[in-house]
Amino acid sequence: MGIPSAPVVTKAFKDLAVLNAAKRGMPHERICFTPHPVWGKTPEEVRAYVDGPDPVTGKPFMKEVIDALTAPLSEEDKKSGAVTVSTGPATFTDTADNLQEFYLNNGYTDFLPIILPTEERVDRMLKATSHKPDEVVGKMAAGAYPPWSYDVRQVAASAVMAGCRPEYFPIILAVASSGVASLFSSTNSFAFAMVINGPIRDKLEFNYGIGALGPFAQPNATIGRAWTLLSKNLGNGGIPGDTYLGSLGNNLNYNNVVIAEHEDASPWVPFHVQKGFKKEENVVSLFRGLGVVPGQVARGSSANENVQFDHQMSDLFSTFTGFFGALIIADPLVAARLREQGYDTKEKLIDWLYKNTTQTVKDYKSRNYAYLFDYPRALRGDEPWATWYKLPDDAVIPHFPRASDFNIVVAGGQTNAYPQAGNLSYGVSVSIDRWM
Amino acid sequence: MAPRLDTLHGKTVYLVDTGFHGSDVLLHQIEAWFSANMPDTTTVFKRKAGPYAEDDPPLWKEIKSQGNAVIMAVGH
Amino acid sequence: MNRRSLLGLLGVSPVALAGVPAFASSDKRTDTKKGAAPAGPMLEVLNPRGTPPPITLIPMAKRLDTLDGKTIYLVSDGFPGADAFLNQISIWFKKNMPSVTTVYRLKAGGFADDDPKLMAEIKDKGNAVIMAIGH
Amino acid sequence: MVTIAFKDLALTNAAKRGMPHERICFTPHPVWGKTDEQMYTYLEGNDPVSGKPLMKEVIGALTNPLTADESKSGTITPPTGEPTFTGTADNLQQQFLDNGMTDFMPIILPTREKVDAMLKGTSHKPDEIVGKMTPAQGAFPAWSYTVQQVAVNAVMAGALPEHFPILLAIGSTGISALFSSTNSLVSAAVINGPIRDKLQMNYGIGAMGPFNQANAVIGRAWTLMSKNLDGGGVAGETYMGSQGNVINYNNLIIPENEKDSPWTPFHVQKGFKPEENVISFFFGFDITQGQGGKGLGMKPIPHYHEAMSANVAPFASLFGALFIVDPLVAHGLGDLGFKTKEAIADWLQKNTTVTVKDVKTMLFSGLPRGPEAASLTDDSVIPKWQKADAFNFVVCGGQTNPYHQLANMSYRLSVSIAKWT
Repeated sequence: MGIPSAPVVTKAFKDLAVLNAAKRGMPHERICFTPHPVWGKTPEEVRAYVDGPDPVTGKPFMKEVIDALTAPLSEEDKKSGAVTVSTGPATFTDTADNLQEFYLNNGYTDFLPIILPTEERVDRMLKATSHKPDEVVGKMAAGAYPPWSYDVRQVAASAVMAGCRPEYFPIILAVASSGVASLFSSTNSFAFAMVINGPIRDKLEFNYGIGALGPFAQPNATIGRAWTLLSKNLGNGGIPGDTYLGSLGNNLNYNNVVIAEHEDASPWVPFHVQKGFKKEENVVSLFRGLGVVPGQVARGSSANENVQFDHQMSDLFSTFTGFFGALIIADPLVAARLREQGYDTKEKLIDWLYKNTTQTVKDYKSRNYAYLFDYPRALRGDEPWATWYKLPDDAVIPHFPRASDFNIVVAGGQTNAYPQAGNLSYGVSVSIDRWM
Repeated sequence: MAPRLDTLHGKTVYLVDTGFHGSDVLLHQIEAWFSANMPDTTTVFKRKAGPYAEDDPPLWKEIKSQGNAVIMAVGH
Repeated sequence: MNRRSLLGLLGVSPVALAGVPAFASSDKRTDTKKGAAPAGPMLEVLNPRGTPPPITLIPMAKRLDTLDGKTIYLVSDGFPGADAFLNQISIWFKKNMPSVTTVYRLKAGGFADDDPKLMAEIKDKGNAVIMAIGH
Repeated sequence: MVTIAFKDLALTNAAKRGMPHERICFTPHPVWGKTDEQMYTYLEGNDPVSGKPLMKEVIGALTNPLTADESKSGTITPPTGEPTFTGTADNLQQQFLDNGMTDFMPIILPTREKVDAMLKGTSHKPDEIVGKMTPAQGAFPAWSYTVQQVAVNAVMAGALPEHFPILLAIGSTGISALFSSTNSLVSAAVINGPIRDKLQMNYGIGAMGPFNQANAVIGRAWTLMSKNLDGGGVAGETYMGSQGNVINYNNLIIPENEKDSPWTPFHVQKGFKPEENVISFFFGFDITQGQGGKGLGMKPIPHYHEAMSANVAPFASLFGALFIVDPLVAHGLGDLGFKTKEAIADWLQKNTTVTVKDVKTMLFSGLPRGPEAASLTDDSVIPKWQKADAFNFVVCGGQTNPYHQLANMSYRLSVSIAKWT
């Protein structure tokens, strides 16, 4: 900006702030720290932070702030130019047991056993794509950090480590090409999902039947896991306190939510076709949000012939944040029942859900994410938030800002008419065929 | 890094809230500290518009033309 | 244990269990040796399976000569839909075999628990049972 | 009579229970949600397995004379396969995967040497029986297993010998992490005591994610044990969850952040001493994050208690509510006057209410029994859970944000880990 600036950061983010300033080219940025947290503290408590010491330097906080803005710059502070970041040697040599331990201790894994990425195994993976080993696949960033780039061979190493068979490799490349990391640096513990469509589901023997989301099939398990490994190794994500800050963490980050759509048993258009692809194309679609919950618990699920899955879902969404969307994962039995009720397209159901899932402005404003994410957009004049923030407390508004926040996929083994739903937003769909 | 000021006396310091919970409370207390301890420093509190990781060009322009320094509060 | 080997042992043809196509069963994989694994030192590793209890064969109860004039208990295990379904069966009997008496009962206890009182009643008053499972 | 969706289950289960020739008649699936007319059409149609008229099959099942096979009695010992397997590392990885002995991810191959090293993690003899497990109580016969059989699974999951006593403690309870139901249920284990630090477990930033070896391998070993030690986790046979659950890969492993908690540790609430090492088990529907719900955006102090109460609205009262709260939330609740876990549990029990009418549309929620039930009308407002002990609290997290997560799960039991060292 050209104007002296003093970032004030709470102590919990010390490592992040210092490392991030360095990675962004200001290794000597003058950051002032207060105790953590300031959220939930009274003005008096916060005043004591201001009058007290900086918990990092131990010096008076306000003296640090004034020095940051007025103390003269050193030669180091004025430096410009490029610095190369090293990621270590190209290969490691040791016994299998020692290498397992080495990879784990260096943070290359999810702390579970891997297949060691020997040259031979990586080469076999590389044979499953027509793309050259040194072709750049994409760029990935761990949250606010500058992104790292990676080539086909580097993606192959993570795919081997996750336990993928070579024929899965085009899917991993497609995911990597999106640049979406499955480990996002936020104090929220975000979850990620991928939906797989097209004939590749059967060719690779994905499980979209009984236990579709669970540990019951190799492609579902290892492709989901590979996403997390490449987010760690290629995007430099997943380092707690540095590139990962989720306070509580999320179990879904191990294998991610991998959903192969049960296209044959669905009464509706497959997800990728909704997004403009042809039915015979192979596509992976990525989602991000808070997590996945079961739908059979909510209101509308009574044990009679009048099961109202539309009402049940709407009720389930009452605890969702409208900042992320709603991804409905319907068992084919649920989809068939909804079809019988008259929802002959996904769009019809989405339209009903959008119109009938509502909240009062008062409830809306009491939500954490409304203040955090929506209010700044309202300030900028973005709709519908600008209008919502002008309405009286008792006005009734949609729970989700747009009908496009709803998405529906069909998966499950038809042992029971249960849906699940993710508080997850659609991000992007990527062609898998392009990476064959 | 941008050149530093010799002093904050008589200067205008913008206090920029990035929108995380509690940032506003903290910055208002810093304002209170200035009025108690350095009353000749002018403070201007601003809530940055747009999502936290995005720039707010109108605000940056205003600060550049009317301010001398910035204290930005992130974290919660 | 592989269910095919168990059933083979018990004299049930695995063909009877040919899976619904949607089930991704590991039994399906036929290309295990594809991309032949590289030669390497041979390892001996241990079987991780626990110890299943022995199976005692239960001879099935003697069948009836006919259902005419008999009392059939229709037993629901409590899953949603079972009661309505059994009601349709009693209607079927009334229409098609009116000499059959049907008695509807909901089994007490969890779905996997026995209901000794009901079993005693059936033994005493009934001739056959139709039990509905699933939903 | 069984709906077609349960065909594999019904046939294999009848065989395992000693009636390999049981005469099972099948209807189309499902019957739930179908009208009377639709169901009658099932009866007039064919059995979808045999292709013959369904009611003819039913009558035949009850009246056709028994064959010699059907009248057989005696005992059969089911085979468990070879005690060891030999091959190259890559072939063995594939063989274990193909035989359904893994979670479809790479394992550490359980060589004699590695299993022996694991066995050094306990004073118990390799052939000592640890417990019995079944994929669903009553539905499947329980299998038993020895210390050594648990050790093989521990090696496969990537566990170290120092993790082994916790895995034996899990094994001793007989609790499967892959409970068979058409619901896709999940399991959690809360770990308390000094062992958390001794094993360098993560109860800070990212505690429930893939950031720590002990957290990861203990959770994963539980799932491998649940597949191998009781024949569980075979989709369509011993696992019937229609949609499955990602959490079943590694389960929820929650070491309590005792040092940053203002409250009594969970195991002490259950009668153990602070210095004892204890693992406590939970079971239920799922876990979700609390920051989307109402109340947290209130200023200046977030209304944590109101958010928690609002967030459990879609929960089933069949299971309880397990709150995993960041230490910042525990302190924040303290500032709001909730000085103990019991105090917040009590408030939540009284203030989390639901109408009778709503309960009647919730498949997994129930109305209170007893004399007061008679006076209830559809408009009556009742507590969602009748007892405060439906609410459980564990403090965990890295204090980067005052967030809580919440699980529709019930407490089952706590066991000492020390017994298995």
